[in-house]
Amino acid sequence: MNLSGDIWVWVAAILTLAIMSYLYKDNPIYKFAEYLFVGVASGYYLSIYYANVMVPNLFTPVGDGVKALGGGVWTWDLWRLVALVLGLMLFSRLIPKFGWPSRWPMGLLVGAYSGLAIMGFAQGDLLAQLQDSLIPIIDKSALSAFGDASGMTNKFLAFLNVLSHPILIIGLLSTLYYFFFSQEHTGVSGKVAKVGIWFLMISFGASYGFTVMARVTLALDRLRFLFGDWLGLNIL
Amino acid sequence: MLKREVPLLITILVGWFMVIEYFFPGAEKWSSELQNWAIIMTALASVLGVANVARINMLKISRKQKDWGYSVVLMAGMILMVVLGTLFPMIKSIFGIESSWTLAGMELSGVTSGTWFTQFYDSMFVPMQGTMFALLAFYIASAAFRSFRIRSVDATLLAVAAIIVMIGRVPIGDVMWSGMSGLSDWIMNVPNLAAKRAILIGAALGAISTGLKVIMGIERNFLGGD
Amino acid sequence: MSEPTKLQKLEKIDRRWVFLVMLVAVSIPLFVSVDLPLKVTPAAQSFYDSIEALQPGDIVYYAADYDPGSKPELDPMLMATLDHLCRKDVKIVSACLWPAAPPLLEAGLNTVAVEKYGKEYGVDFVHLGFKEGKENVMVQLGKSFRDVFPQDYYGTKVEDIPLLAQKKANGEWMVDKFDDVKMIVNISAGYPGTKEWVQQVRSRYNIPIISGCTAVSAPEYYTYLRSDQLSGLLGGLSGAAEYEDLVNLPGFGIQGMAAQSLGHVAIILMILVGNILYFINSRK
Amino acid sequence: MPKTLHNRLRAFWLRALALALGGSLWLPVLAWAQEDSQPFFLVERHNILVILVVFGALFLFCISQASKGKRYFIRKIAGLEAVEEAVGRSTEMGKAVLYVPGIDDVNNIQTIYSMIILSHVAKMVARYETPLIVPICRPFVVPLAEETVKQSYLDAGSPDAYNVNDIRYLSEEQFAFTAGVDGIMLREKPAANLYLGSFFAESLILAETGFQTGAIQIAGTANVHQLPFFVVACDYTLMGEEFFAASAYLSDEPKLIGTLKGTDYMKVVLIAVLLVGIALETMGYSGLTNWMEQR
Repeated sequence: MNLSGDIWVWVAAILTLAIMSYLYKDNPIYKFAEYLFVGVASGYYLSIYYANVMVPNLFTPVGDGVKALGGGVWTWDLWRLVALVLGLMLFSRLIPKFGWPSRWPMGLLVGAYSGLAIMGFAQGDLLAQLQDSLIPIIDKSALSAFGDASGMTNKFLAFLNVLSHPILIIGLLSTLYYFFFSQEHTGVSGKVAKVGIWFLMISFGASYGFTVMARVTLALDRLRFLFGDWLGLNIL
Repeated sequence: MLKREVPLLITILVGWFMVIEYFFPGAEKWSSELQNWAIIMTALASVLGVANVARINMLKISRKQKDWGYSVVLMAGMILMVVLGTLFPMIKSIFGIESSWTLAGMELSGVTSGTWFTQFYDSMFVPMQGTMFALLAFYIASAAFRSFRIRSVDATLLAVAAIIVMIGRVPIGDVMWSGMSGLSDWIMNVPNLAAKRAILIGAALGAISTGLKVIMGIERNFLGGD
Repeated sequence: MSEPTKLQKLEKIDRRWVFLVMLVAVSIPLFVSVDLPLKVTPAAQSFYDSIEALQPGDIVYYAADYDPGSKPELDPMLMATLDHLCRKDVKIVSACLWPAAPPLLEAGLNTVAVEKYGKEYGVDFVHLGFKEGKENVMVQLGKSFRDVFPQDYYGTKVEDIPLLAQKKANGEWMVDKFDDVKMIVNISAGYPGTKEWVQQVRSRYNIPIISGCTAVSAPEYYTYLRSDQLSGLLGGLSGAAEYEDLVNLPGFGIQGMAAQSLGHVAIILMILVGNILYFINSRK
Repeated sequence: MPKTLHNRLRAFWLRALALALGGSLWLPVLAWAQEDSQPFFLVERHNILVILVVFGALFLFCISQASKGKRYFIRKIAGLEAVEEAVGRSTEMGKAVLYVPGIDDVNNIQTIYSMIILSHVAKMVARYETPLIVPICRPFVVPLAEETVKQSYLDAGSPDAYNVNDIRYLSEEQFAFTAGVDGIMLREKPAANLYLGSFFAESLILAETGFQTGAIQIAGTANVHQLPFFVVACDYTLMGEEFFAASAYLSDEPKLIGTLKGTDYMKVVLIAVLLVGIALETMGYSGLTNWMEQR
């Protein structure tokens, strides 16, 4: 064991333990850390917005524009002032009963993001995914790969690949049908919807597995920090 | 008029402009300026969020509400970071100060590496946010043990897929059976993909219709009541 | 109601005991060396191939969109990709759409580009910092980098950064939009991230994108990989490990795989034991 | 129909769409006209335009039909029956109903839709005089939830049953909010937990605690990545679009029903395109696939 001598490692370790103490139960030490975190994070965000957005995209261009205006030239830079005024109107939301000026900038932002979202979803998800789903039922390359595969395991996996195209098509159509609300799920329609649910469940299982992976990684990292960086234990 | 029609008109005009710009390259110069505005305004909206946190906690402190002591901690953390990251750089740029202000070998003003600001980020922000999300590993374990109940065919499919993927994505899977990673990869690429694609297409239709409603002025909930 | 049996009590056990079991399961492999073979999946292979196909002098746009909450998953990818890019002598224009990302990116660039490869800031790589605006910024970057980022992370004007200040014969900037770069490398923890890059930029500016993402978002991105909207995908720590193996740089990804394996096994056992108890108890 | 701004707008868009449909016939002419010059319109992107126009036409048509009073059929969503059952059981047991409308702000459409279901639930509990608890994560959602619940109690004829303390603002911080809701579940032991809205990592913590208290749990969210956790620990889950459909089903708003119907018709179109395209590909023709290529 080789305890760290770095004061900053100690700060980080104590805060880590403070947050972890919540696993035992909610307690004042956890609460202290939690509020400290929100405070530090808020201050951090504000500073980054100032340094990385306000200064380069607003103050500097407007400053340049004002200088140019002093020389008698109107530049595009000064149009940024409109953004500033609209942006400040957002703050009217903080005053109860006098929130309406914030609707102007909200309108602009919602409009801009809606317009972008329409195009993004239409080209990126709708059309592209549709196009990629137009596949032949029989995948010839998978068939020949199945013929070439040797050994039980490889043969099995190659066989699964032969089934890929039909399963993809059935899965896609039945799941799409499950989310079709104009028909009661009875009889044949109910059976198709049921197949759709099965596909949904498998995909949720896949997501579950991946989420477990993500969370375990995060825990692992904190343990490595505590055991390795702080306590100085001999870990891998 | 100012409260309803103008914001609606702004939404409709800006929204359509962003759509049209995709097809008509001539609109590019104008849309650029609009997007620059949006960047500044979104940043200000985020500042509004921070201001709101500050406001709520200041109220809590001044009214000595329950747990106001923690609000003092929160405000102290926030002010510390704002002074280092915003106030000092502001003072420097207003008075044109070029020299560095150091304390214990680290720069006091600014947000880049080698500053006190980044040191606090590294030893407070990083471990605390990291640990908060790390707690989820433990919750997922207890959820797996105490509430993951395989009561139906549906739940069985979910559980089997989850288990294959969990084993197949880490090296131990192939140690157990050499086809495990291949099988989990197949699940990801075929049945999982089929369902995810259907969800994606459905969600895209939903998002497009919501967007169209907004820029056609049919959906106005986001503007709030009267 | 009758007194609960031992098994019934076990099923409703205080969750802190489960936490403890999990803690032990993930800790053991940190102290005991286990060597497990690693198999590379096609998704990670295509990620590697995409970078491998770049030529010295090519430029990539490097989008680091994450925060400390997913640092353990994505930092290994950041380190390994930067290393691979520097090794290939590819020039890097990097920026972030998540406010908490710039210091993480900066640390990666300093460790890999500067200290390991001796690359020069402003010539071989540049860190443009953070910009708010999400999809807006993505679309705008396709038209002009300098319009969105008039200054870099350090406050230097882009005109004073050699990599971005060169002009072509016809007076246009050499490096100013997605047309001028070969590929977008995205390290993504959620929104805005890979999904939005694909939706807004992939076909609008016809540029290939590769993504290293958190395991939570990976299952959805397999659809983009299949439709060629992504040219490569690393999902979570196991994706990082595979890539580390490909570029021959064992790091946290590979080291973590043993503990990761045991963590997964622990969760699976909990699901199984929980259900067996439930099954037995509900029969009584 | 009254000449409100709303109605005039809709009439305008309908006409504009008709014009766009007709106008797209001129695309080849446009392509020929601008062959050598700087393009005015990017003709190669017309495939996206066609899809958008078809979709827009379908759902505008449905909205305008619905607002003229046409009753569209929407299948009964199984999750909604489960909600009624859960509220019923709470009443029998004399325990509260817990309704969590997600942790996102008002700008998330899921939060707005959640309010529609909340209003439905509030009307039910008002009738039975069952206590209702609504924990809230975002300050701006508080007035929205208060209005919704108050109005529902009024509509149900028992405005006195409304209690301001039912709507509880807990914390804006994700995990602090989660801890707060957990506390409510453990202390007040509601018999029905409804999680309907936009949820993130807290989903599994909430669902697990609720499972342990033995409550009936119903969840609904369009955040697909959280669905696995709800599915395994809840008695019923409204998955993705089902959540939106459920709120459209409950609301009498032609806007919502029309949208749902338009989306449904678009799905028929898409399934047809898929079937045709797959058949063509199987026979070795790639014309349709190539038309969808994006540039």
